[in-house]
Amino acid sequence: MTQPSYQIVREAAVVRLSGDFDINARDEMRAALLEAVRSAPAEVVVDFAGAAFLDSEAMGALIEGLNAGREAGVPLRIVNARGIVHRVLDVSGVLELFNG
Amino acid sequence: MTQPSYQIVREAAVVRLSGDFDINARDEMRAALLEAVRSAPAEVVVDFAGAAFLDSEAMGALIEGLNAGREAGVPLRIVNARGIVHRVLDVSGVLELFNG
Amino acid sequence: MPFLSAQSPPAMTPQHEWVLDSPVQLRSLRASLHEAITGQPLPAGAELDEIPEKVVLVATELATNALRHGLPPTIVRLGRHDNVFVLDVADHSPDVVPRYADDRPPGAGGLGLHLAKQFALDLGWYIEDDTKHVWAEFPVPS
Amino acid sequence: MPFLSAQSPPAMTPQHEWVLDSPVQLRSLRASLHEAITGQPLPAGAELDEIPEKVVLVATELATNALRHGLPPTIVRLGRHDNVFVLDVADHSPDVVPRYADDRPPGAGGLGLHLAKQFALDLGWYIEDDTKHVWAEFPVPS
Ligand SMILES: Nc1ncnc2c1ncn2[C@@H]1O[C@H](COP(=O)(O)OP(=O)(O)O)[C@@H](O)[C@H]1O
Ligand SMILES: Nc1ncnc2c1ncn2[C@@H]1O[C@H](COP(=O)(O)OP(=O)(O)O)[C@@H](O)[C@H]1O
Repeated sequence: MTQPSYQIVREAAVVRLSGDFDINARDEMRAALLEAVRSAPAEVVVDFAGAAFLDSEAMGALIEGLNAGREAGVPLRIVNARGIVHRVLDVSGVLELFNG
Repeated sequence: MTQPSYQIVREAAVVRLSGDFDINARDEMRAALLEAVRSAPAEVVVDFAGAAFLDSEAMGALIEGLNAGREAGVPLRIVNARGIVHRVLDVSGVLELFNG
Repeated sequence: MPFLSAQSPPAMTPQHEWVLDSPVQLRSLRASLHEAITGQPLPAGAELDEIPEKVVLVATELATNALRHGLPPTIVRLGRHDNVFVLDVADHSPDVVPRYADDRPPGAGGLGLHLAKQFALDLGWYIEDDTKHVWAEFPVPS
Repeated sequence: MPFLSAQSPPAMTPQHEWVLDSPVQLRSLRASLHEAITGQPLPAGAELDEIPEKVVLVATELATNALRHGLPPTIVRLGRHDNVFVLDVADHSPDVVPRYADDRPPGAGGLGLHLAKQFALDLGWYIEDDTKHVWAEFPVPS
Protein backbone atom coordinates (compact mmCIF):
# COMPACT_ATOMS: atom_id res chain seq x y z
CA MET A 1 0.00 0.00 0.00
CA THR A 2 2.93 2.42 0.17
CA GLN A 3 3.89 2.30 -3.51
CA PRO A 4 1.89 5.16 -5.05
CA SER A 5 -0.83 4.31 -7.51
CA TYR A 6 -3.16 6.42 -9.62
CA GLN A 7 -6.58 5.64 -10.98
CA ILE A 8 -8.33 8.12 -13.23
CA VAL A 9 -12.07 7.77 -13.63
CA ARG A 10 -13.43 9.92 -16.42
CA GLU A 11 -17.05 11.02 -16.74
CA ALA A 12 -17.93 10.58 -13.12
CA ALA A 13 -20.92 12.38 -11.59
CA VAL A 14 -20.55 14.08 -8.23
CA VAL A 15 -23.55 14.56 -5.93
CA ARG A 16 -22.56 17.15 -3.35
CA LEU A 17 -24.73 17.08 -0.23
CA SER A 18 -25.00 19.82 2.38
CA GLY A 19 -27.17 20.14 5.45
CA ASP A 20 -29.16 17.76 7.64
CA PHE A 21 -30.39 14.53 6.09
CA ASP A 22 -33.40 12.99 7.80
CA ILE A 23 -36.85 11.77 6.73
CA ASN A 24 -37.69 15.22 5.38
CA ALA A 25 -34.78 15.03 2.96
CA ARG A 26 -35.39 11.45 1.90
CA ASP A 27 -37.36 12.01 -1.33
CA GLU A 28 -35.19 14.80 -2.64
CA MET A 29 -32.03 12.88 -1.78
CA ARG A 30 -33.27 9.82 -3.62
CA ALA A 31 -34.21 12.01 -6.60
CA ALA A 32 -30.75 13.58 -6.70
CA LEU A 33 -29.03 10.19 -6.60
CA LEU A 34 -31.29 8.70 -9.24
CA GLU A 35 -30.75 11.71 -11.48
CA ALA A 36 -27.00 11.25 -11.16
CA VAL A 37 -27.26 7.51 -11.90
CA ARG A 38 -29.51 8.15 -14.87
CA SER A 39 -26.93 10.40 -16.50
CA ALA A 40 -24.99 7.12 -17.04
CA PRO A 41 -21.65 8.18 -15.58
CA ALA A 42 -18.66 5.88 -15.06
CA GLU A 43 -19.36 6.24 -11.34
CA VAL A 44 -21.25 8.42 -8.89
CA VAL A 45 -19.29 10.12 -6.12
CA VAL A 46 -21.52 11.05 -3.19
CA ASP A 47 -19.74 13.85 -1.36
CA PHE A 48 -20.77 14.30 2.28
CA ALA A 49 -18.36 17.17 3.01
CA GLY A 50 -21.24 19.51 3.83
CA ALA A 51 -23.50 16.98 5.55
CA ALA A 52 -23.90 17.49 9.29
CA PHE A 53 -26.51 14.83 10.05
CA LEU A 54 -27.70 11.56 8.57
CA ASP A 55 -30.30 9.20 9.95
CA SER A 56 -31.62 5.78 8.91
CA GLU A 57 -34.30 7.30 6.67
CA ALA A 58 -31.75 9.25 4.66
CA MET A 59 -29.60 6.12 4.51
CA GLY A 60 -32.62 4.45 2.98
CA ALA A 61 -32.46 6.95 0.11
CA LEU A 62 -28.75 6.32 -0.21
CA ILE A 63 -29.33 2.57 -0.50
CA GLU A 64 -32.06 3.13 -3.07
CA GLY A 65 -29.53 5.13 -5.07
CA LEU A 66 -27.02 2.32 -4.68
CA ASN A 67 -29.56 -0.24 -5.84
CA ALA A 68 -30.44 1.86 -8.88
CA GLY A 69 -26.73 2.16 -9.61
CA ARG A 70 -26.26 -1.60 -9.42
CA GLU A 71 -29.08 -2.15 -11.86
CA ALA A 72 -27.58 0.40 -14.22
CA GLY A 73 -24.02 -0.88 -13.73
CA VAL A 74 -22.94 2.40 -12.12
CA PRO A 75 -20.86 2.12 -8.94
CA LEU A 76 -21.51 4.68 -6.18
CA ARG A 77 -18.79 5.85 -3.80
CA ILE A 78 -19.06 7.83 -0.60
CA VAL A 79 -16.44 10.47 0.12
CA ASN A 80 -15.79 12.97 2.91
CA ALA A 81 -18.13 11.41 5.47
CA ARG A 82 -16.99 12.69 8.86
CA GLY A 83 -17.99 12.64 12.52
CA ILE A 84 -21.46 11.38 13.32
CA VAL A 85 -22.29 10.96 9.61
CA HIS A 86 -19.30 8.65 9.20
CA ARG A 87 -20.20 6.68 12.33
CA VAL A 88 -23.79 6.17 11.23
CA LEU A 89 -22.67 4.93 7.81
CA ASP A 90 -19.99 2.74 9.32
CA VAL A 91 -21.92 1.19 12.19
CA SER A 92 -24.86 0.36 9.94
CA GLY A 93 -22.62 -1.36 7.39
CA VAL A 94 -23.65 1.06 4.64
CA LEU A 95 -20.14 2.39 4.08
CA GLU A 96 -19.05 -1.14 3.27
CA LEU A 97 -21.94 -1.60 0.84
CA PHE A 98 -20.70 1.44 -1.06
CA ASN A 99 -16.95 1.37 -0.96
CA GLY A 100 -16.36 -2.31 -0.26
CA MET B 1 -26.44 25.14 6.60
CA THR B 2 -29.00 22.68 8.01
CA GLN B 3 -31.50 22.91 5.15
CA PRO B 4 -30.41 20.12 2.81
CA SER B 5 -29.06 21.05 -0.57
CA TYR B 6 -27.94 19.04 -3.58
CA GLN B 7 -25.49 19.87 -6.30
CA ILE B 8 -24.94 17.46 -9.16
CA VAL B 9 -21.77 17.85 -11.19
CA ARG B 10 -21.83 15.76 -14.36
CA GLU B 11 -18.74 14.71 -16.28
CA ALA B 12 -16.30 15.07 -13.45
CA ALA B 13 -12.97 13.25 -13.46
CA VAL B 14 -11.82 11.45 -10.34
CA VAL B 15 -8.12 10.92 -9.63
CA ARG B 16 -7.86 8.26 -6.96
CA LEU B 17 -4.53 8.24 -5.14
CA SER B 18 -3.14 5.43 -3.00
CA GLY B 19 0.16 5.04 -1.24
CA ASP B 20 2.94 7.37 -0.11
CA PHE B 21 3.39 10.65 -1.96
CA ASP B 22 6.85 12.16 -1.74
CA ILE B 23 9.46 13.43 -4.20
CA ASN B 24 9.60 10.02 -5.88
CA ALA B 25 5.91 10.28 -6.75
CA ARG B 26 6.01 13.88 -7.86
CA ASP B 27 6.32 13.42 -11.64
CA GLU B 28 3.76 10.66 -11.90
CA MET B 29 1.35 12.53 -9.69
CA ARG B 30 1.64 15.67 -11.80
CA ALA B 31 1.14 13.56 -14.94
CA ALA B 32 -2.01 11.96 -13.53
CA LEU B 33 -3.47 15.33 -12.57
CA LEU B 34 -2.62 16.92 -15.91
CA GLU B 35 -4.12 13.97 -17.75
CA ALA B 36 -7.33 14.39 -15.76
CA VAL B 37 -7.40 18.16 -16.43
CA ARG B 38 -6.72 17.62 -20.13
CA SER B 39 -9.78 15.41 -20.48
CA ALA B 40 -11.73 18.67 -20.01
CA PRO B 41 -14.07 17.56 -17.24
CA ALA B 42 -16.51 19.81 -15.37
CA GLU B 43 -14.22 19.37 -12.37
CA VAL B 44 -11.44 17.12 -11.09
CA VAL B 45 -11.97 15.33 -7.78
CA VAL B 46 -8.66 14.34 -6.19
CA ASP B 47 -9.47 11.48 -3.83
CA PHE B 48 -6.93 10.93 -1.04
CA ALA B 49 -8.77 8.02 0.59
CA GLY B 50 -5.86 5.66 -0.03
CA ALA B 51 -3.06 8.16 0.57
CA ALA B 52 -1.02 7.56 3.72
CA PHE B 53 1.67 10.20 3.32
CA LEU B 54 2.10 13.52 1.54
CA ASP B 55 5.07 15.88 1.67
CA SER B 56 5.81 19.32 0.26
CA GLU B 57 7.18 17.88 -2.99
CA ALA B 58 3.98 15.97 -3.70
CA MET B 59 2.04 19.10 -2.78
CA GLY B 60 4.06 20.82 -5.45
CA ALA B 61 2.62 18.41 -8.02
CA LEU B 62 -0.85 19.03 -6.63
CA ILE B 63 -0.43 22.77 -7.02
CA GLU B 64 0.86 22.33 -10.56
CA GLY B 65 -2.31 20.36 -11.28
CA LEU B 66 -4.35 23.15 -9.74
CA ASN B 67 -2.59 25.76 -11.83
CA ALA B 68 -3.18 23.74 -15.00
CA GLY B 69 -6.84 23.43 -14.01
CA ARG B 70 -7.12 27.19 -13.51
CA GLU B 71 -5.69 27.83 -16.95
CA ALA B 72 -8.11 25.33 -18.45
CA GLY B 73 -11.07 26.58 -16.41
CA VAL B 74 -11.34 23.25 -14.58
CA PRO B 75 -11.76 23.43 -10.79
CA LEU B 76 -9.97 20.79 -8.68
CA ARG B 77 -11.34 19.53 -5.37
CA ILE B 78 -9.68 17.48 -2.67
CA VAL B 79 -11.73 14.80 -0.93
CA ASN B 80 -11.07 12.21 1.77
CA ALA B 81 -7.85 13.73 3.06
CA ARG B 82 -7.35 12.34 6.57
CA GLY B 83 -4.83 12.27 9.39
CA ILE B 84 -1.35 13.56 8.60
CA VAL B 85 -2.27 14.07 4.92
CA HIS B 86 -5.11 16.39 5.96
CA ARG B 87 -2.89 18.27 8.40
CA VAL B 88 -0.18 18.82 5.83
CA LEU B 89 -2.69 20.15 3.31
CA ASP B 90 -4.40 22.28 5.92
CA VAL B 91 -1.38 23.77 7.67
CA SER B 92 0.25 24.66 4.35
CA GLY B 93 -2.87 26.44 3.13
CA VAL B 94 -3.20 24.12 0.13
CA LEU B 95 -6.60 22.77 1.16
CA GLU B 96 -7.90 26.32 1.04
CA LEU B 97 -6.40 26.88 -2.42
CA PHE B 98 -8.38 23.89 -3.66
CA ASN B 99 -11.70 23.94 -1.89
CA GLY B 100 -11.85 27.61 -0.92
CA MET C 1 -33.06 -10.17 18.04
CA PRO C 2 -36.59 -9.52 16.80
CA PHE C 3 -38.10 -7.84 19.90
CA LEU C 4 -36.87 -5.04 22.10
CA SER C 5 -37.16 -6.10 25.69
CA ALA C 6 -40.19 -4.56 27.36
CA GLN C 7 -38.46 -3.21 30.38
CA SER C 8 -39.61 -1.07 33.26
CA PRO C 9 -38.82 2.59 32.84
CA PRO C 10 -35.56 3.93 34.21
CA ALA C 11 -36.24 6.26 37.12
CA MET C 12 -35.79 9.85 36.02
CA THR C 13 -37.21 13.30 36.37
CA PRO C 14 -37.70 14.78 32.91
CA GLN C 15 -35.95 18.11 32.59
CA HIS C 16 -36.94 18.94 29.04
CA GLU C 17 -39.96 18.12 26.95
CA TRP C 18 -40.79 18.58 23.27
CA VAL C 19 -44.10 17.89 21.56
CA LEU C 20 -44.04 17.01 17.85
CA ASP C 21 -46.83 16.62 15.33
CA SER C 22 -44.78 16.48 12.16
CA PRO C 23 -41.37 15.37 10.90
CA VAL C 24 -40.51 18.93 9.90
CA GLN C 25 -40.07 19.59 13.62
CA LEU C 26 -37.25 17.07 13.87
CA ARG C 27 -34.66 19.62 12.87
CA SER C 28 -35.52 22.03 15.65
CA LEU C 29 -35.80 19.10 18.08
CA ARG C 30 -32.18 18.29 17.32
CA ALA C 31 -30.97 21.84 17.81
CA SER C 32 -32.84 22.19 21.04
CA LEU C 33 -31.77 18.76 22.40
CA HIS C 34 -28.17 19.50 21.57
CA GLU C 35 -28.37 22.76 23.43
CA ALA C 36 -30.07 21.12 26.42
CA ILE C 37 -27.29 18.54 26.72
CA THR C 38 -24.29 20.74 26.11
CA GLY C 39 -25.79 23.31 28.46
CA GLN C 40 -25.54 20.79 31.32
CA PRO C 41 -22.69 21.07 33.79
CA LEU C 42 -20.44 18.39 32.29
CA PRO C 43 -16.73 17.76 32.34
CA ALA C 44 -14.88 18.87 29.21
CA GLY C 45 -13.28 16.34 26.88
CA ALA C 46 -13.27 14.90 23.40
CA GLU C 47 -15.33 11.77 24.16
CA LEU C 48 -18.01 14.05 25.54
CA ASP C 49 -18.67 15.64 22.20
CA GLU C 50 -19.95 12.34 20.89
CA ILE C 51 -22.69 12.04 23.49
CA PRO C 52 -24.86 14.93 22.29
CA GLU C 53 -24.51 13.65 18.72
CA LYS C 54 -25.59 10.17 19.73
CA VAL C 55 -28.56 11.45 21.72
CA VAL C 56 -29.59 13.64 18.81
CA LEU C 57 -29.38 10.70 16.39
CA VAL C 58 -31.32 8.29 18.61
CA ALA C 59 -33.94 10.95 19.36
CA THR C 60 -34.41 11.47 15.63
CA GLU C 61 -34.79 7.72 15.07
CA LEU C 62 -37.27 7.19 17.89
CA ALA C 63 -39.29 10.32 17.15
CA THR C 64 -39.46 9.42 13.45
CA ASN C 65 -40.77 5.99 14.41
CA ALA C 66 -43.34 7.49 16.76
CA LEU C 67 -44.51 9.86 14.02
CA ARG C 68 -44.61 7.14 11.34
CA HIS C 69 -45.82 4.13 13.25
CA GLY C 70 -47.67 5.70 16.21
CA LEU C 71 -50.38 8.33 16.69
CA PRO C 72 -49.60 11.96 17.44
CA PRO C 73 -48.67 13.83 19.46
CA THR C 74 -45.14 12.50 19.90
CA ILE C 75 -43.64 13.54 23.20
CA VAL C 76 -39.88 13.58 23.63
CA ARG C 77 -38.45 13.89 27.12
CA LEU C 78 -34.91 14.21 28.34
CA GLY C 79 -33.89 13.60 31.93
CA ARG C 80 -30.86 12.64 33.91
CA HIS C 81 -30.45 9.96 36.54
CA ASP C 82 -27.05 9.84 38.24
CA ASN C 83 -24.54 9.44 35.46
CA VAL C 84 -27.07 8.57 32.80
CA PHE C 85 -29.09 10.64 30.35
CA VAL C 86 -32.53 9.15 29.77
CA LEU C 87 -34.36 9.89 26.54
CA ASP C 88 -38.04 8.91 26.45
CA VAL C 89 -40.18 9.10 23.31
CA ALA C 90 -43.91 8.54 23.77
CA ASP C 91 -46.67 7.96 21.24
CA HIS C 92 -50.28 6.91 21.51
CA SER C 93 -50.38 3.55 19.76
CA PRO C 94 -49.96 1.05 22.56
CA ASP C 95 -51.06 -1.83 20.31
CA VAL C 96 -48.20 -1.68 17.81
CA VAL C 97 -44.83 -2.49 19.29
CA PRO C 98 -41.32 -1.58 18.20
CA ARG C 99 -39.35 -4.52 16.94
CA TYR C 100 -35.97 -4.92 15.34
CA ALA C 101 -36.30 -5.54 11.63
CA ASP C 102 -34.68 -8.84 10.84
CA ASP C 103 -34.70 -9.77 7.24
CA ARG C 104 -35.46 -6.71 5.19
CA PRO C 105 -33.49 -6.27 2.00
CA PRO C 106 -31.19 -3.22 1.92
CA GLY C 107 -33.23 -0.13 1.08
CA ALA C 108 -36.44 -1.43 2.65
CA GLY C 109 -35.87 0.39 5.95
CA GLY C 110 -35.55 -1.25 9.31
CA LEU C 111 -32.18 0.29 10.19
CA GLY C 112 -33.48 2.78 12.77
CA LEU C 113 -33.79 0.66 15.89
CA HIS C 114 -30.59 -1.21 15.12
CA LEU C 115 -28.75 2.09 14.91
CA ALA C 116 -30.41 3.35 18.09
CA LYS C 117 -29.32 0.15 19.85
CA GLN C 118 -25.72 0.72 18.78
CA PHE C 119 -25.59 4.33 19.87
CA ALA C 120 -27.40 3.95 23.19
CA LEU C 121 -26.17 2.31 26.38
CA ASP C 122 -29.53 0.61 26.67
CA LEU C 123 -32.84 0.66 24.82
CA GLY C 124 -36.32 -0.52 25.87
CA TRP C 125 -40.02 0.20 25.83
CA TYR C 126 -43.07 0.03 28.06
CA ILE C 127 -46.78 0.80 28.02
CA GLU C 128 -48.51 3.12 30.48
CA ASP C 129 -52.25 3.61 30.05
CA ASP C 130 -52.80 4.48 26.36
CA THR C 131 -49.21 5.56 25.82
CA LYS C 132 -46.24 3.66 24.49
CA HIS C 133 -42.80 4.78 25.59
CA VAL C 134 -39.55 3.88 23.86
CA TRP C 135 -36.53 4.95 25.88
CA ALA C 136 -32.77 5.05 25.56
CA GLU C 137 -29.95 5.65 28.02
CA PHE C 138 -26.61 7.35 27.43
CA PRO C 139 -23.57 7.74 29.64
CA VAL C 140 -22.77 11.12 31.13
CA PRO C 141 -18.97 11.05 30.95
CA SER C 142 -17.35 11.61 34.34
CA MET D 1 11.33 34.97 8.25
CA PRO D 2 13.95 34.40 5.55
CA PHE D 3 16.65 32.65 7.59
CA LEU D 4 16.48 29.76 10.03
CA SER D 5 18.37 30.72 13.13
CA ALA D 6 21.81 29.15 13.25
CA GLN D 7 21.56 27.71 16.71
CA SER D 8 23.87 25.52 18.71
CA PRO D 9 22.94 21.86 18.57
CA PRO D 10 20.61 20.45 21.19
CA ALA D 11 22.50 18.01 23.43
CA MET D 12 21.59 14.46 22.55
CA THR D 13 22.99 11.00 22.13
CA PRO D 14 21.89 9.63 18.76
CA GLN D 15 20.13 6.30 19.16
CA HIS D 16 19.43 5.60 15.52
CA GLU D 17 21.21 6.50 12.32
CA TRP D 18 20.30 6.15 8.66
CA VAL D 19 22.50 6.90 5.66
CA LEU D 20 20.79 7.89 2.40
CA ASP D 21 22.17 8.35 -1.09
CA SER D 22 18.93 8.58 -3.00
CA PRO D 23 15.32 9.73 -2.59
CA VAL D 24 14.07 6.20 -3.19
CA GLN D 25 15.34 5.41 0.32
CA LEU D 26 12.95 7.93 1.87
CA ARG D 27 10.17 5.39 2.07
CA SER D 28 12.15 2.91 4.11
CA LEU D 29 13.52 5.75 6.23
CA ARG D 30 9.95 6.58 7.18
CA ALA D 31 9.03 3.02 8.07
CA SER D 32 12.15 2.56 10.13
CA LEU D 33 11.83 5.95 11.90
CA HIS D 34 8.23 5.24 12.75
CA GLU D 35 9.21 1.92 14.23
CA ALA D 36 12.07 3.46 16.19
CA ILE D 37 9.74 6.03 17.77
CA THR D 38 6.76 3.84 18.50
CA GLY D 39 9.13 1.19 19.87
CA GLN D 40 10.18 3.63 22.62
CA PRO D 41 8.70 3.26 26.07
CA LEU D 42 6.07 6.00 25.83
CA PRO D 43 2.77 6.63 27.54
CA ALA D 44 -0.29 5.61 25.52
CA GLY D 45 -2.71 8.23 24.23
CA ALA D 46 -4.27 9.72 21.13
CA GLU D 47 -2.08 12.83 20.97
CA LEU D 48 0.93 10.54 21.01
CA ASP D 49 0.05 9.03 17.65
CA GLU D 50 0.66 12.36 16.01
CA ILE D 51 4.26 12.60 17.11
CA PRO D 52 5.65 9.76 15.00
CA GLU D 53 3.76 11.13 11.99
CA LYS D 54 5.20 14.59 12.51
CA VAL D 55 8.73 13.28 12.93
CA VAL D 56 8.32 11.18 9.79
CA LEU D 57 7.10 14.17 7.81
CA VAL D 58 9.84 16.53 9.00
CA ALA D 59 12.51 13.85 8.42
CA THR D 60 11.25 13.45 4.86
CA GLU D 61 11.37 17.21 4.29
CA LEU D 62 14.87 17.68 5.71
CA ALA D 63 16.32 14.58 4.06
CA THR D 64 14.81 15.59 0.70
CA ASN D 65 16.46 19.00 1.08
CA ALA D 66 19.79 17.43 1.98
CA LEU D 67 19.59 15.16 -1.07
CA ARG D 68 18.52 17.96 -3.41
CA HIS D 69 20.48 20.92 -2.18
CA GLY D 70 23.44 19.25 -0.39
CA LEU D 71 26.04 16.63 -1.23
CA PRO D 72 25.63 12.96 -0.33
CA PRO D 73 25.69 11.04 1.85
CA THR D 74 22.74 12.34 3.86
CA ILE D 75 22.88 11.18 7.45
CA VAL D 76 19.68 11.13 9.53
CA ARG D 77 19.99 10.70 13.28
CA LEU D 78 17.35 10.34 15.94
CA GLY D 79 18.02 10.83 19.60
CA ARG D 80 16.22 11.75 22.76
CA HIS D 81 17.04 14.32 25.40
CA ASP D 82 14.76 14.38 28.43
CA ASN D 83 11.28 14.87 27.05
CA VAL D 84 12.35 15.82 23.57
CA PHE D 85 13.06 13.82 20.43
CA VAL D 86 15.89 15.33 18.42
CA LEU D 87 16.10 14.71 14.69
CA ASP D 88 19.34 15.71 12.99
CA VAL D 89 19.86 15.62 9.22
CA ALA D 90 23.39 16.16 7.97
CA ASP D 91 24.75 16.83 4.49
CA HIS D 92 28.10 17.90 3.19
CA SER D 93 27.44 21.29 1.67
CA PRO D 94 28.35 23.73 4.43
CA ASP D 95 28.37 26.66 2.01
CA VAL D 96 24.70 26.59 1.05
CA VAL D 97 22.34 27.36 3.88
CA PRO D 98 18.70 26.44 4.44
CA ARG D 99 16.38 29.42 4.28
CA TYR D 100 12.65 29.85 4.38
CA ALA D 101 11.30 30.58 0.93
CA ASP D 102 9.51 33.87 1.05
CA ASP D 103 7.93 34.94 -2.16
CA ARG D 104 7.68 31.94 -4.43
CA PRO D 105 4.46 31.56 -6.40
CA PRO D 106 2.34 28.50 -5.53
CA GLY D 107 3.78 25.44 -7.28
CA ALA D 108 7.36 26.73 -7.29
CA GLY D 109 8.32 24.81 -4.14
CA GLY D 110 9.56 26.35 -0.93
CA LEU D 111 6.93 24.77 1.31
CA GLY D 112 9.21 22.21 2.97
CA LEU D 113 10.92 24.24 5.67
CA HIS D 114 7.71 26.13 6.47
CA LEU D 115 5.95 22.81 7.02
CA ALA D 116 8.84 21.47 9.10
CA LYS D 117 8.68 24.61 11.24
CA GLN D 118 4.97 24.07 11.86
CA PHE D 119 5.30 20.42 12.81
CA ALA D 120 8.40 20.68 14.98
CA LEU D 121 8.74 22.25 18.41
CA ASP D 122 11.93 23.95 17.23
CA LEU D 123 14.05 23.97 14.08
CA GLY D 124 17.64 25.13 13.49
CA TRP D 125 20.93 24.43 11.80
CA TYR D 126 24.65 24.56 12.43
CA ILE D 127 27.96 23.79 10.72
CA GLU D 128 30.55 21.41 12.10
CA ASP D 129 33.72 20.95 10.03
CA ASP D 130 32.57 20.20 6.47
CA THR D 131 29.11 19.13 7.53
CA LYS D 132 25.85 21.04 7.72
CA HIS D 133 23.25 19.86 10.22
CA VAL D 134 19.59 20.80 10.14
CA TRP D 135 17.80 19.66 13.28
CA ALA D 136 14.26 19.57 14.66
CA GLU D 137 12.85 18.89 18.12
CA PHE D 138 9.58 17.19 19.02
CA PRO D 139 7.85 16.73 22.35
CA VAL D 140 7.73 13.30 23.92
CA PRO D 141 4.26 13.37 25.47
CA SER D 142 4.36 12.71 29.20
N1 LIG E 1 -42.99 3.87 17.95
C1 LIG E 1 -43.36 2.77 17.26
N2 LIG E 1 -44.66 2.38 17.20
C2 LIG E 1 -45.01 1.29 16.52
N3 LIG E 1 -44.16 0.50 15.86
C3 LIG E 1 -42.85 0.82 15.88
C4 LIG E 1 -42.38 1.97 16.57
N4 LIG E 1 -41.06 2.02 16.40
C5 LIG E 1 -40.70 0.97 15.64
N5 LIG E 1 -41.78 0.25 15.30
C6 LIG E 1 -41.80 -1.00 14.51
O1 LIG E 1 -40.48 -1.50 14.47
C7 LIG E 1 -40.05 -1.62 13.11
C8 LIG E 1 -38.56 -1.35 12.98
O2 LIG E 1 -38.30 0.02 13.26
P1 LIG E 1 -37.03 0.72 12.64
O3 LIG E 1 -35.83 -0.17 12.91
O4 LIG E 1 -36.92 2.09 13.16
O5 LIG E 1 -37.25 0.70 11.06
P2 LIG E 1 -38.31 1.49 10.14
O6 LIG E 1 -38.98 2.52 10.97
O7 LIG E 1 -37.46 2.08 9.06
O8 LIG E 1 -39.24 0.43 9.61
C9 LIG E 1 -40.92 -0.67 12.33
O9 LIG E 1 -41.04 -1.07 10.98
C10 LIG E 1 -42.23 -0.76 13.08
O10 LIG E 1 -42.95 -1.91 12.68
N1 LIG F 1 20.06 21.01 3.34
C1 LIG F 1 20.07 22.13 2.59
N2 LIG F 1 21.22 22.53 1.97
C2 LIG F 1 21.25 23.65 1.24
N3 LIG F 1 20.19 24.45 1.04
C3 LIG F 1 19.03 24.11 1.62
C4 LIG F 1 18.89 22.95 2.42
N4 LIG F 1 17.61 22.88 2.89
C5 LIG F 1 16.98 23.95 2.37
N5 LIG F 1 17.82 24.70 1.62
C6 LIG F 1 17.47 25.97 0.91
O1 LIG F 1 16.28 26.47 1.48
C7 LIG F 1 15.26 26.63 0.47
C8 LIG F 1 13.87 26.34 1.03
O2 LIG F 1 13.74 24.97 1.35
P1 LIG F 1 12.32 24.30 1.34
O3 LIG F 1 11.39 25.17 2.12
O4 LIG F 1 12.46 22.90 1.81
O5 LIG F 1 11.84 24.36 -0.19
P2 LIG F 1 12.36 23.61 -1.50
O6 LIG F 1 13.35 22.56 -1.09
O7 LIG F 1 11.12 23.07 -2.12
O8 LIG F 1 12.98 24.69 -2.36
C9 LIG F 1 15.69 25.71 -0.65
O9 LIG F 1 15.20 26.13 -1.89
C10 LIG F 1 17.22 25.78 -0.57
O10 LIG F 1 17.70 26.93 -1.23
